[in-house]
Amino acid sequence: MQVKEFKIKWGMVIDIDKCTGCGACMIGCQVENNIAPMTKKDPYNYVQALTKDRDDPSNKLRTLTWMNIYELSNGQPYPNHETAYLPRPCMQCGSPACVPVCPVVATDKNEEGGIVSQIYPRCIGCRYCMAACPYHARYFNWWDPLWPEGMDKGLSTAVSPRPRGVVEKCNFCHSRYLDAKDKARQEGSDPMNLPDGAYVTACTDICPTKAIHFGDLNNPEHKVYELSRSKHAFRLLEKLGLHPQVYYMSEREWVRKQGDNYNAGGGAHH
Amino acid sequence: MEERKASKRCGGVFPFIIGFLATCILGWAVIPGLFFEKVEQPLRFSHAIHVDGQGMDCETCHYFREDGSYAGFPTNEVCAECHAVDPGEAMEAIAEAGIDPKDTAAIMAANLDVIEGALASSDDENKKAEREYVVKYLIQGKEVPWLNYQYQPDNVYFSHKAHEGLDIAELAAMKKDLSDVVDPAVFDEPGEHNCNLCHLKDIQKNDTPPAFQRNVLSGYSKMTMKMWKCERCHALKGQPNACYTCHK
Amino acid sequence: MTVGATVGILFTPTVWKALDDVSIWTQNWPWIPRLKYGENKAVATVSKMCESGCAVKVRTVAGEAFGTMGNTENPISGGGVCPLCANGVQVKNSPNRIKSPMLKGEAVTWDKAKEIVAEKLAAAGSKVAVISGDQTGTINEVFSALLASKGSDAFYAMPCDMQSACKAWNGLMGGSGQVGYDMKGADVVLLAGADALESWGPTVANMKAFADNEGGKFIFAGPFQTKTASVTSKWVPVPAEGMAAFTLGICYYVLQAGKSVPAADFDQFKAMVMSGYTPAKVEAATGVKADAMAEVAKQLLTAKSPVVVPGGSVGAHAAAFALNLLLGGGMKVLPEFAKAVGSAMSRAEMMKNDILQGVNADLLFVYEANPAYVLADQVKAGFTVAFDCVNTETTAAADLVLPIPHSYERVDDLASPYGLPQATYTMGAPVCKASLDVMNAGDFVLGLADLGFESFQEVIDAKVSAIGADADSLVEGNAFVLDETPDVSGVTLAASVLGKAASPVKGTGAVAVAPYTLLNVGTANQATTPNAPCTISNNQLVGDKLVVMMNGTTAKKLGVSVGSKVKLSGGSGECQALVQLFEGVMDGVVAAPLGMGHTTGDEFSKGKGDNVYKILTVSSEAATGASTWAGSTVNVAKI
Amino acid sequence: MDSKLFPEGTQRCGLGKFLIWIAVILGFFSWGLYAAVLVLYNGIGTTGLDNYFGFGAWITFDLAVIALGAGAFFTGLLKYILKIKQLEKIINLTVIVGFICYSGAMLVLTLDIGQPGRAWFGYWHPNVHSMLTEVIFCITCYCTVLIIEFVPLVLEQKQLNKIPFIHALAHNMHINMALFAGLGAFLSTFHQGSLGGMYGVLIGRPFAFREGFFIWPWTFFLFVLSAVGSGPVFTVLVATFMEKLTGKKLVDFKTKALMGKIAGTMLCVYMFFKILDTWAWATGYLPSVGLTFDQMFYGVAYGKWLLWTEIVICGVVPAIMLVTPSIRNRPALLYTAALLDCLGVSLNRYIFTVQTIAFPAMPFDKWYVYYPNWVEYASSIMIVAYGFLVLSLSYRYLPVFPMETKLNYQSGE
Repeated sequence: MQVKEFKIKWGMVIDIDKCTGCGACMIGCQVENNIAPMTKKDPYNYVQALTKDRDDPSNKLRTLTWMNIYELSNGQPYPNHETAYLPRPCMQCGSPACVPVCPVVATDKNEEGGIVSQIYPRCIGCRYCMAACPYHARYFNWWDPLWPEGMDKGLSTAVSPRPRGVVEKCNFCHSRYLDAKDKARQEGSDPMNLPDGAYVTACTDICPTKAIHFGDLNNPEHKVYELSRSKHAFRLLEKLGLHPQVYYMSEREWVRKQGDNYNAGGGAHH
Repeated sequence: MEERKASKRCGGVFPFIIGFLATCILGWAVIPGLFFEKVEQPLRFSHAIHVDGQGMDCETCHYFREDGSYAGFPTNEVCAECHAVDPGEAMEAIAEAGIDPKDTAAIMAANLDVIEGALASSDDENKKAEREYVVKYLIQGKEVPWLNYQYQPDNVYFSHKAHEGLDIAELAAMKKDLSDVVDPAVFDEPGEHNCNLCHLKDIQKNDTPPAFQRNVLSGYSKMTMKMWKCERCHALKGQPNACYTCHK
Repeated sequence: MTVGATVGILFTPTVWKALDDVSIWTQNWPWIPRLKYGENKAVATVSKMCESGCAVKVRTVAGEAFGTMGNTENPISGGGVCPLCANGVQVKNSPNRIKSPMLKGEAVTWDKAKEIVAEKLAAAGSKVAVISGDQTGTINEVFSALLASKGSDAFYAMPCDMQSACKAWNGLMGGSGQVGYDMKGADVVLLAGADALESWGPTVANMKAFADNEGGKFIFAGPFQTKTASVTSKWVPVPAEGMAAFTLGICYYVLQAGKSVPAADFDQFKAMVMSGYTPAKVEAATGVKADAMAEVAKQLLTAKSPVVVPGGSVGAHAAAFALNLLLGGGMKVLPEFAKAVGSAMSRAEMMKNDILQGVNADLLFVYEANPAYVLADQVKAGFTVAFDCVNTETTAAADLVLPIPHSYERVDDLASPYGLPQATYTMGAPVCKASLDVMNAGDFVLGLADLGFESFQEVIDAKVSAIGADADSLVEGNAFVLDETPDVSGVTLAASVLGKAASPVKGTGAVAVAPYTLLNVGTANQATTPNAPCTISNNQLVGDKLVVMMNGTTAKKLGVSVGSKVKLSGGSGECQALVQLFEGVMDGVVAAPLGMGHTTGDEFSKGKGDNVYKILTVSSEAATGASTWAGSTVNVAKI
Repeated sequence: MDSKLFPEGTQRCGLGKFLIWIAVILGFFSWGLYAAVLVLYNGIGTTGLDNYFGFGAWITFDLAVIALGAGAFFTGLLKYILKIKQLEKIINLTVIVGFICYSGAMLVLTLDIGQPGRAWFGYWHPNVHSMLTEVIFCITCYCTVLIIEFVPLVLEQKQLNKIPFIHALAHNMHINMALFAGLGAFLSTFHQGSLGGMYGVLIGRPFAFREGFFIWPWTFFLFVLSAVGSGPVFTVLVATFMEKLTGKKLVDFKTKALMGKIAGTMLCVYMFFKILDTWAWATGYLPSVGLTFDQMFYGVAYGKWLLWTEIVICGVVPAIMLVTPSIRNRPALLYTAALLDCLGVSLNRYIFTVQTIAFPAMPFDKWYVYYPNWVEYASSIMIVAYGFLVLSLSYRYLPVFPMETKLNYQSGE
């Protein structure tokens, strides 16, 4: 599979040694992207009332968590145990597994910046992309979104609300990119050469420990350029050859080891 | 069997043509109109009075904000710069007159000084529209629910800023290719602004806004630009047609 | 003809247009909400949903609030927001808001409410009390001034580390001002029981300090590998009740290295530590290896600017303060801001009363606190008036419920959240108009008694001018920072008290319980927010069942395994839970999350898990007399 | 009462009995319909699927019935293109079974996709790189072909066929059937293959990913082979089941054995490549991405026993049984082999659908086990009931089995 390269490559570098797994990024993400709270009853749907409740948020396989936090363990018994938290947005792979499988071009990687797009009105909800993504970054709207009474008045304009039956995923708060470009145009600067920090995602913004860094991986003036090239940086499942645009870093070797499979000691697959 | 077929054909041609023509006429001339219902704007807003009469610039109301976003319809805050009725004072006067503040018809009929004194229009017709705005929206603190002829759904991100520099004269060279997208008349007499490319032609001279034509099925405006139109122009201009160029 | 008609219609746009429009209709189902567009703004204010409060910017579109972001200019935020406040707008718009004043379940007018309270106030005499869930607001001045005008001093804070710190510093050790910790500047930070990166103190500021502290080493000591411990360089397992002894054990090495302080009782302190808290004795009492203490002490001693941040009992705080004084590092003492209301209490005075020892009054005001959830047994009152913006166990049990505006709808402030290294004042103006029939608690109280102000806004104005800050700058979201240090010369090391208080006392149950707080789950006063449930891990909640964690050895000893249903009994109650194995818990300890098991509220918190406060044991610490939950134990039975 | 409608020279049970039978079928059907309404009205949340198992029982069911329905195209191919005369005794049944399987699969697919109203986007906005697009194209086209193949059979219904026009139409269609058989074979090959290709291209799913030839991963070819290796004997099983149900002989055993031989041969070829493929995957590909064969399996739900059952008990064993004449020619053993064969291919589809996505690619993630819930079962049963319904009606009123009169009535006389 060809790796899609762009002049600008928006990417993330997440410092696992800084992440406490507090969940602020997940909440910030839901608010930014109009993800409705998980409610059990749908008062507008009488058929719903006849059957089982909608999902419980503790069923982690039915949530809409574009940004999700995984807990890592070094597997050692007390007292040598260590934990780490790994926030998992969409990897915006250079060679995405999800894009070529979509039968209706609802997802694509064709825009400058390399963000993998997901177009909700196009998606037919076949979930093939979800089966394709090894990072579980894609989520399905199992139910219609439902905001408890009064809560739908405070919605973000960044993303259109999705109906049930379509797939969605993290898009690096993509409309913030469009906003940043507009701002650059207004200020008379080059929208295709945004300074570091002009465009960042909601999770980057809100993270209290600033564990999430965001910027153009190809631009030496952006901090992520340096960070992604640090010796502690790694990407998830590099051997599969998906070329994610999300990097992680940790000084702990056991954490880095969990980023990929090493059991057979094999090399990269190409 | 051959015979049967032949006889069937002979007997069938005429009604076939009749049916064909009937539905063709129906389908071209009548039915398309049924897809749309006409909805009037909530107020009779006259661009002509504001632009010609008061000498206002387009940018007074339709301007770019500091963040590069576009203030499409003006808010009460902008309107109130000229239509200077203090909502607090007005409400007090309404209370004094013993009128229910929600009963806009009664307020308009009451000819309250605090409102009448602030009306800028001279003739009755315009005064009526202005009064309606003040009473129904301004003093109630409610924004006017203008209908957008160029309505786009939530999944579309349109940047006025990115299209700000479009030059009608330059685009005139692509007039032919764009004939399905832009009314060719726009190129004949290029105005000062490029708004005519997508918006109602010469809206600044309009006195009574035309009705909004709402599609009864989709709810979109008749003038809602289809995706292929956007794509056509982007392709001609060498602009990206990536999904995320316009969708959110 | 039909055939012709069919073919004919296909030659017109009718069918195709209809098809297209129908597909567009499926893309815009009428029951999916539409967005409202307009100018995007970010308005600075404060959010008081977490205990210390966050400095935030509320994002609005066309004037309607929709999201919360950090405030880069304000040192309390540094750009970050805690998971609770991040969901602030959603709580503001929640159907769980209280919509109008309620008298025993019936809606009443504000006038009627005021009449009733005035009557009760007159009848109660000095038997009036206040419980405030607000640790930082000037609203406390208004409430305490009301108490003062009635001749009462019954002001209670909800149990918190700030209270322990106040009792240790201002009480036992005779200090003035407020203790703070420079975690950003320190090169070694020992978090002795303070889970500073997840719930303790000004969490977001701590996290920012942690992020900015390049090369600094953080060490966490506690019974359980908290989220804080997942990023610190080291976790030293120390039981909660042994924290003071552990700290004195480190003092031993520090004293041995020749450190001293010019405190009046230094010699007594030294003698007490050198004899009573030798590493061997501490190891015997707490189970913490002497080597581990020596290692921590070594790092503190070699550091240029070390700081010890305590959490837990008053004794643990006093021990940490003594250690900090010996080390002379990043512990700061902050001056208290000038009062706006003359007759109000000082912060130390407000922290004096111990709510765990019980409250009994004829008339009780509860402000944004949830004592009915945390301290069901301790609080009694003839007539309870609860101020809150959402329904809680406390509002459900109160006689009169008075809805107040949400943080984003009112004027409020944050005066020096406990733990910050500098005295910091932040003010918040309303971002949006209140949509419900609410009234600021300050305005209501000021209407009850003549405290010299007409409205709470005036109080805030007076506060701003009293502390000498610039109101305009505050409105923009900037903090006012006072860089002074009060005189600490008279401070003692509380040697006589500490010697007794630090000796660990544990309950008699089978295992110790390590309660912990996660901000996405909620706090004592703030229940889980609408978007938070999907962020809560299965290590805290599975379905509606609380999850408690223990290590494999403990599980084996108790005869339980992953997924076992157990009953934990301790204190005056019991909890049901599922067992999860987690090797980051000390032997003989079970870690249980606080903040669940609500019986009132919305579906995001009500009936989720169980209330761990029920199984905590309140004990009175030797010598200091302060109440503590440390040393709580439970019996575990498989069900 | 309806005896005038029966095929020429046959006897059928009384209408009352038949109606009771139909009512039972409709009972099951209605239960499934209720489930389907829940899915369409409330959303797919009513099923046991989740974000880890976006594919589950439905897709497995689809893939299995499509593989088993492969009897239609392959038998058609052999009969019309390769002119194996004997097969005309069972060709009608293969067409009906194929039609049921494909139309049923399409019904399930409309439930399975979240936005059934947009199903046609596959044509309007196709992504030519997607195996699923190929599936959508081929499955709809082939379903149309099957309808065209089914129509003459309907037209041959005794009463309908009396109308001269219909008679002629049926005749003409029959003449051109070779064309449709060819088209069907082409479409169906690609579509069986692209179903396999769907999994083989999953670069992020080491359990399924395969190298391949040109744009087609090896699974493409394996799926085609396994389908033709099992489809024919599924038809045999259906015929035998109908015989047991009706108490009549419908297809002579010789034809059945021939079908068994055909399937057996294909199955042998399939098993050869399947074992080769599994070997290469386990020793070549997996180590290259840092994985081991053992890691691909988990507990009982996704244990190695599944693979061994598929390859040995339901693969090699029936293959040997079917190609060995002495075994194949004994009815009980033929049916046993056919059953194992069909189970094997269904198991293969299940493993490729579910275990592929159950394997946690991220090392820190864990295995989850997927259980379909009643909604998925009920809607699948609805399709089975639909199949029973179509078969029952066809058997009662259409001349499905050309040998029926000869086998049951004439020989007895």
